[in-house]
Amino acid sequence: MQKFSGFELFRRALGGHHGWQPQWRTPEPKASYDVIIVGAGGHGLATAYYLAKEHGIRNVAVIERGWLGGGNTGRNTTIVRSNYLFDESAGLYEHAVKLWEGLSTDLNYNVMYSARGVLMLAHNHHDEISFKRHVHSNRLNGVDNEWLNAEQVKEFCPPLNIKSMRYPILGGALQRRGGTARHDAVAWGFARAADSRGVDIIQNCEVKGIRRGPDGAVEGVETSKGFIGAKKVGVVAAGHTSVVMAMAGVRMPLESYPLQALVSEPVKPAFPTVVMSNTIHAYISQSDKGEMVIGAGTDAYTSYSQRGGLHITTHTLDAICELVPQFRRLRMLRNWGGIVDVTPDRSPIIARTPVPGLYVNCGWGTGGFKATPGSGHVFAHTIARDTPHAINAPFTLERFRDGFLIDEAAAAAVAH
Amino acid sequence: MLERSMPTPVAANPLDALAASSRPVEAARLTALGPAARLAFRGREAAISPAGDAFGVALPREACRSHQAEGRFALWLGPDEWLLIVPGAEPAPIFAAIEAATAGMPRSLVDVSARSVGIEIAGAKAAFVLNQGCPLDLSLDAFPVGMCTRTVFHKAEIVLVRLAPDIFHIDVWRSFAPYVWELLEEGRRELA
Amino acid sequence: MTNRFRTASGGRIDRTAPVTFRFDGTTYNGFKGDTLASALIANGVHLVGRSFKYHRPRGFLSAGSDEPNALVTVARDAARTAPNLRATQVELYDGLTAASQNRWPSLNFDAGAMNDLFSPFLPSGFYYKTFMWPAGAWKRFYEPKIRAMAGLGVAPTLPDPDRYTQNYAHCDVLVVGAGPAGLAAALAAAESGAKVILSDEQAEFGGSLLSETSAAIEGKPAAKWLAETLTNLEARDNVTLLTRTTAFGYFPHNLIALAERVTEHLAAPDPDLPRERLWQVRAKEVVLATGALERPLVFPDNDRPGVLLADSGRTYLNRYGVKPGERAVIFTACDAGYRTALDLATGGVTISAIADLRANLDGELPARALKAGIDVRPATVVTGTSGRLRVSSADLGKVKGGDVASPEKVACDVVLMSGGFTPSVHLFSQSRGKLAWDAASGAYLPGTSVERERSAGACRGVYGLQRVLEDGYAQGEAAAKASRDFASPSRGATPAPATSSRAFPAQADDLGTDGFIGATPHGRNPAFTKALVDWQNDVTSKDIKLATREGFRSIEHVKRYTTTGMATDQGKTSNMNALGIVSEALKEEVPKIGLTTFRPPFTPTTFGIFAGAARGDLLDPLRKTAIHDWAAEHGAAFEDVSMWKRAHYFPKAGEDMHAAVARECKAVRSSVGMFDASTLGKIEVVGPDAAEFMNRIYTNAWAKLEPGRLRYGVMLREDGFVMDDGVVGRLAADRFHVTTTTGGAPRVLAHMEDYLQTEWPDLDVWLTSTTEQWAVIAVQGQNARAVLQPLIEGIDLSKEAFPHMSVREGRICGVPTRLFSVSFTGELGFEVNVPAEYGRFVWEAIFAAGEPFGITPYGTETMHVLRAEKGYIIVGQETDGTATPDDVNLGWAVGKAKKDFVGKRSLARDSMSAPDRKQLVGLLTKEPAIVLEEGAQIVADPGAPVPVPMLGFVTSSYPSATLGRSIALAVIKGGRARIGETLFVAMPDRAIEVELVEPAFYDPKGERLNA
Amino acid sequence: MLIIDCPWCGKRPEIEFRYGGEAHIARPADPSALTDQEWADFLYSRTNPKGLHAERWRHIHGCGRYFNAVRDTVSDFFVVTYKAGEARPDIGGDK
Repeated sequence: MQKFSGFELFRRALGGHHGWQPQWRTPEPKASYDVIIVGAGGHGLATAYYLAKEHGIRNVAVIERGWLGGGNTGRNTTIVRSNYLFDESAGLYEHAVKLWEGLSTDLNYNVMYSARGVLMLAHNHHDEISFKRHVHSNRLNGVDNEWLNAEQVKEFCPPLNIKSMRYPILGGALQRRGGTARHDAVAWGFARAADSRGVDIIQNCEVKGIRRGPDGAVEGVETSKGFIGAKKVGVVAAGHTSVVMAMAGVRMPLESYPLQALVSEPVKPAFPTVVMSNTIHAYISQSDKGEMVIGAGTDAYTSYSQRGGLHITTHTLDAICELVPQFRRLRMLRNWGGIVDVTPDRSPIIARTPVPGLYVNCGWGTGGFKATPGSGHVFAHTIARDTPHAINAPFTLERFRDGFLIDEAAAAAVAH
Repeated sequence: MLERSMPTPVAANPLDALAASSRPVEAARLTALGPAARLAFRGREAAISPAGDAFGVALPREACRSHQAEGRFALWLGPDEWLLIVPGAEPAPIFAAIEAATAGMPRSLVDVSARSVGIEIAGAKAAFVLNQGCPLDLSLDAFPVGMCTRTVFHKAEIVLVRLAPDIFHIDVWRSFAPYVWELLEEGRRELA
Repeated sequence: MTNRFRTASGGRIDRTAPVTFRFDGTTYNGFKGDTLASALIANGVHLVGRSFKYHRPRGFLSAGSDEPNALVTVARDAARTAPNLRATQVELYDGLTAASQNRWPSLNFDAGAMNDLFSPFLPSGFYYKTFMWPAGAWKRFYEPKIRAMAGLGVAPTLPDPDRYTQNYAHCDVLVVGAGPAGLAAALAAAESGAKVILSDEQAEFGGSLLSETSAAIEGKPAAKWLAETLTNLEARDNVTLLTRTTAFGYFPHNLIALAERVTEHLAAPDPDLPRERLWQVRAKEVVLATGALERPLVFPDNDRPGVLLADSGRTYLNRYGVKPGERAVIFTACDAGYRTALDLATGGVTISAIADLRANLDGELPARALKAGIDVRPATVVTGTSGRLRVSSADLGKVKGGDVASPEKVACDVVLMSGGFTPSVHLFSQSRGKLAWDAASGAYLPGTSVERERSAGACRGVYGLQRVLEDGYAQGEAAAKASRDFASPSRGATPAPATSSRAFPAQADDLGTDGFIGATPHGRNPAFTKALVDWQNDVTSKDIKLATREGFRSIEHVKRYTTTGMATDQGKTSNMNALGIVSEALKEEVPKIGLTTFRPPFTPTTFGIFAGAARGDLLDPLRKTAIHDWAAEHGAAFEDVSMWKRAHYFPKAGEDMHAAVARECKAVRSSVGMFDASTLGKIEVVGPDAAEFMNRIYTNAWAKLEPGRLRYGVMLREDGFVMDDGVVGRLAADRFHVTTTTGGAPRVLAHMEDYLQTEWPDLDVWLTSTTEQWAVIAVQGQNARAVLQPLIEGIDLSKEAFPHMSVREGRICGVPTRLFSVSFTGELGFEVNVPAEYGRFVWEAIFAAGEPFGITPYGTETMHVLRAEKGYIIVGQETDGTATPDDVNLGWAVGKAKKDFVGKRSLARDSMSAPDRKQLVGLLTKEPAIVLEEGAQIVADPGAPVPVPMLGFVTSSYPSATLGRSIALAVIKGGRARIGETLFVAMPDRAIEVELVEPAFYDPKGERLNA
Repeated sequence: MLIIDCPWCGKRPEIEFRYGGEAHIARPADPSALTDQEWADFLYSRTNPKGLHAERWRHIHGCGRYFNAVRDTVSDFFVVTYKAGEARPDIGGDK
């Protein structure tokens, strides 16, 4: 792999930058692979990378219907945090944050992980109890998260309007190690690193079917480029997981919803951190380029259309303008939608399936980006060893049958 | 004895203060309406016409239409749901009459007189102002006189009735009324 | 300063209305009708900005919404400041104050221009390749630097005082764009009686006609035809005309979003007017008449101030009466360049030369140029330009085969370029219509439709004034007809070819469809040239070629890697050229490269119009009870509970919450207090099958509950977890008065309706929300009966006649009431339900009647403390959506004998009765003064290494004035079996010793209830 | 904002409605007779098709009725809406 560094950049500049090689190949599929990953998003590419890097499995193909990183990886608001309530979730997301912290160096690709802090706002007594419960539980789990009172919130994020609003801010939970990363760089960095370890990334190749042998085990996948054999298949298709899994006859506890996001025109630095308010549905941070990156809630209905309703955007922006009234004169530059796959407990599934040789990594809902390296890391382990890593062991399909849900949202449920 | 020692009950309207300080806008006149008897009637087929007879106004069977007679209004809100409104009346006797007339029949009658308050918006620009928060097509062909329906105004649910080409009646739950009123004021500000 | 470049006459500006304005501190003059851009050019100002990355000096590229360079900040005052506005769209008004952006210390001398020298080291994507060492330096050093360099204008720092509004509108035919095609379409639809809305982003209707001086329509000069057509449309009441209104988004089912700028062009706006308005138009049919955008040519130094689009130069001259310069070089790949040259020559501008990329010039316009004696050079390119802050010369070189002969320097102060026109298909693409590549005109055109729309004129590749007018009229007629057959917003069919029933004889220059995409040849060493593709983002042809070398083959990848097309103009001027360069680099046909998706908004759109009136207290409905104002008048502090404001506590002078709550609690325990419980949800369940329905929805059994009695009910979700609870009264065999939690009310009603309508439609029972019908006044304490007795008519309050957990109907203070004998405090208590309109009246009467007993109003905090002393749970505080009834000691409320109820099956799963489930217990701190923190975690061994095993957490915790110590409730793994044990609450600084006890701290036998 | 054709009130904007998830998943008559897996399938398994989807909507800010609809989840256009209790029209797509 051609090294990336300031020195190399300087050296190649003298050659008019003609010396740069492709960051990944454009191979034709082989007849068969040890492992096929369906879906070249961040999670899928990370899975392939760790299969090659940590499990010595290099005869791997990542198959992508469109272009790599073109799904939710390239459409999300890039928030990274790990201050989850339950031990299971905290373990999973903290595992990811630890990988984020060294990822640029590990991949030799600047993914611009920026630990600018993630601040979750409390607007009522219920939020306050819920966040304090998170803070205490996170501390005991070794996850950084601290409670700020209203004044400290204002001090940490001066642009916020904490008092003269409909739902005054009582305080907030701050994870200083949380932040953002450059979404495209994550996909490209994993792709480049996986490719350099022999992984074939096959773009513009749609999976049409999953072939199973007489014993029911996976034999490979039918694609728009023909049949490709594989001993093991890992499905990492986000919003399309139900569709792909149906090809193997597996019915999933998933629903796919449109999720919209938008950015403002770029402005000079005006917002220092990541702010989330679940109570009024507002998520905002400022990108390195200067755009305000804003996330909305999902639309109400399942859809694969990758677009949603204007009323969702208006609701998001009335909340943003209430939190930061001086941004009312900023202008929306781009508004787009993705497809998020949601499980009944809003926690992911990273597991084996009833079909031998078939594995699935899905159900990340609106929060998958933050887990990208951790998700790929434990999913690679699950595929390589045919048994889950301790970290993803609780995130099975069976938990829904047995009632061992990991329901962060319900735990934060607003009531009374 | 008890009556003498007791002040007479005073009914309050959540819009009293707002209406008092409202500025006149001819193109969209706002009025906070007084108390009314309101009954929610639900029931199966058998109970529908007896209920109408007892109320004195046949319950409309056509979707989203209202009937009125001698100041009594029957609003179709759903296939088995009507809102009966009699401005300025006491609910008890009306309730008793309908209950008696439909005794033993599969139906539900509930007094909701105090649940909501009425607002009238009238004038050439009434529909324009309503359309700042109501997503329905309020042109006369799409929303004719006599049409009624539950719908939304900004983030509040309302019952909207067109009494005349430029007169609308809004029935809105009590605690939402100030919100609706203030947004109507906001909406007609540019017409002042 | 004088308007040196203003023509003596002509243009659509109002020369009788001079206007003064300021730009970067200098005062200039212009006229009403000018844009900031035209007025600056009139004053000879071309340098208006610095580029994003290299801070290269920049002038105007265009005259419209496609402008990538001329971004300015316009400030009416400190709060009314808007960055990144296009000078080409900013209408001039007297006193307008604008400033350039992204430069320091000044526009003429910008330190950031250093970047230009280092540009060889800053190719596209350079930041992905470096700044990785040393670890941590990215966040601490590199990123802050990059952020400071990035960004365009400065965000406002004060809340925007202006108002924004929104309108829903419906029409038969929405016509987007009021150029010739749009005007003709609107005319056709209007004449056929359709309800029409016509919108255009500009201050004036007319589009390209506004720049016409020689064209004629139906025998009249274009301007006259335009004026007459507008008068005609204005006279019709089935037509709504919206100028300054940008159709920025095409949403599902023909919902088109328009942004109208209402006051932005006014010197002193009326405060009653909104600054901008969002129109949400639901159209049966849409006609897109959005025209075409002129394409720049990609040649070295094509970004020097003074280099602009040919047709824009013509617009400045013909529409604004401004000469873009005095000596012009034209670089063109189509006849548009000639049309501009001829008009400029007429306007007194010297045309030094026309360089035409094309070898053979057989068109009529080139012929006229030659006839006019203009130096026309076929097969010639511009290979570079000179001049520091303004172009001073252009190098013209002949193209021979593949390479370019050594160029000749031609002096000029303006270079006008034209690469042809790109149909503006943004909205069509937003509607999810499929674009089709048209090799003949080298453009993407509307192909298969999805929504009910059709395109007209240049935006679908139809050129030539007469053809455009007739196409517009035809599409307008077809749209009107289709709107008459409108059934539903179903998927639209791709419109069949339509022919106009009316002819529009017109005379105008015909430009044909020649053009060029990609980078023009220049024969120079690429290392030392910059040929801009995306002006604003500083993306050059080199950058795009580098991306393809690095394996970025999909256009989406190229776009994201180089950022071409991602600036605030969203690639209006750059996308096609980028495609051309990629296709050449990869030796692939353009259609094979793909096309990036067009996303809303069409042009940047103010956040404020999305929020509209939803600000401050109008963000969400702010719900107040009938008693709210009384509480406010008596000094209550309030808390937000869902949309309600609830009285939290009633501090007296000098009291903090702690003191107030202690006093309120004492009053209830020792005498009597009153509490506003009006926000509790209420549902009336009525009908012959009411009891059966209650049986299926609640865990409890209801059949045996007698009329006149109350019962505490628990409701589960189908997954077996506690959803809500509340007291239910049976008023008659077929009538239940159900109460729910405050926040749960809408959820519970929807949950009940769902089962009733879709699972059990056979049940004769109906649900009516009565939350707002009743004001609820809780009167609690040993003197409650004494306080109420004198006010009540028709109800015997004696405990024999009216035992605990009963309901009676009667009157209080002459008002009908449903009186509950119920307690959430553990004291003798009543809840007085009265029609909400009498809520305050009755409250005040009870308050007066209670005075002899020192009756004390209390708020939600005291209510919480009192119920906690009794161990009563609050759903949402002791439960969190993962609790079963048994977890919170409500097993007794589950009707074991019942065959089924919602949630029963889920409770049967092993996991729901696992011994280590978290169970409700009481906690007493060893140190009575310590009040635990709600949410704090409970552990067995605080010394254990991280991750420390957690057993549960504190759900409620208060100082109890009654007990003279702190109390707490908690849920703890296997808690019930651990009662009597000592555990620890782990705090950051210490571990607090706690004893697990039964969750009932006060009057555990409940004797006080029946006092 | 979609336009939804309420079988009772006609075409109305989406914000008057509440989405109700996949349609025709009837609550078992005797839940106690089901295995845990069967019960979990009822509670959680969804078709989630890319294409025609039979789903429930409630005109909550209108007539209040639940009804069913078949919608193409790729284009978000409705094929048909029908009253609760009526069988799903046979127009292909996932069942």
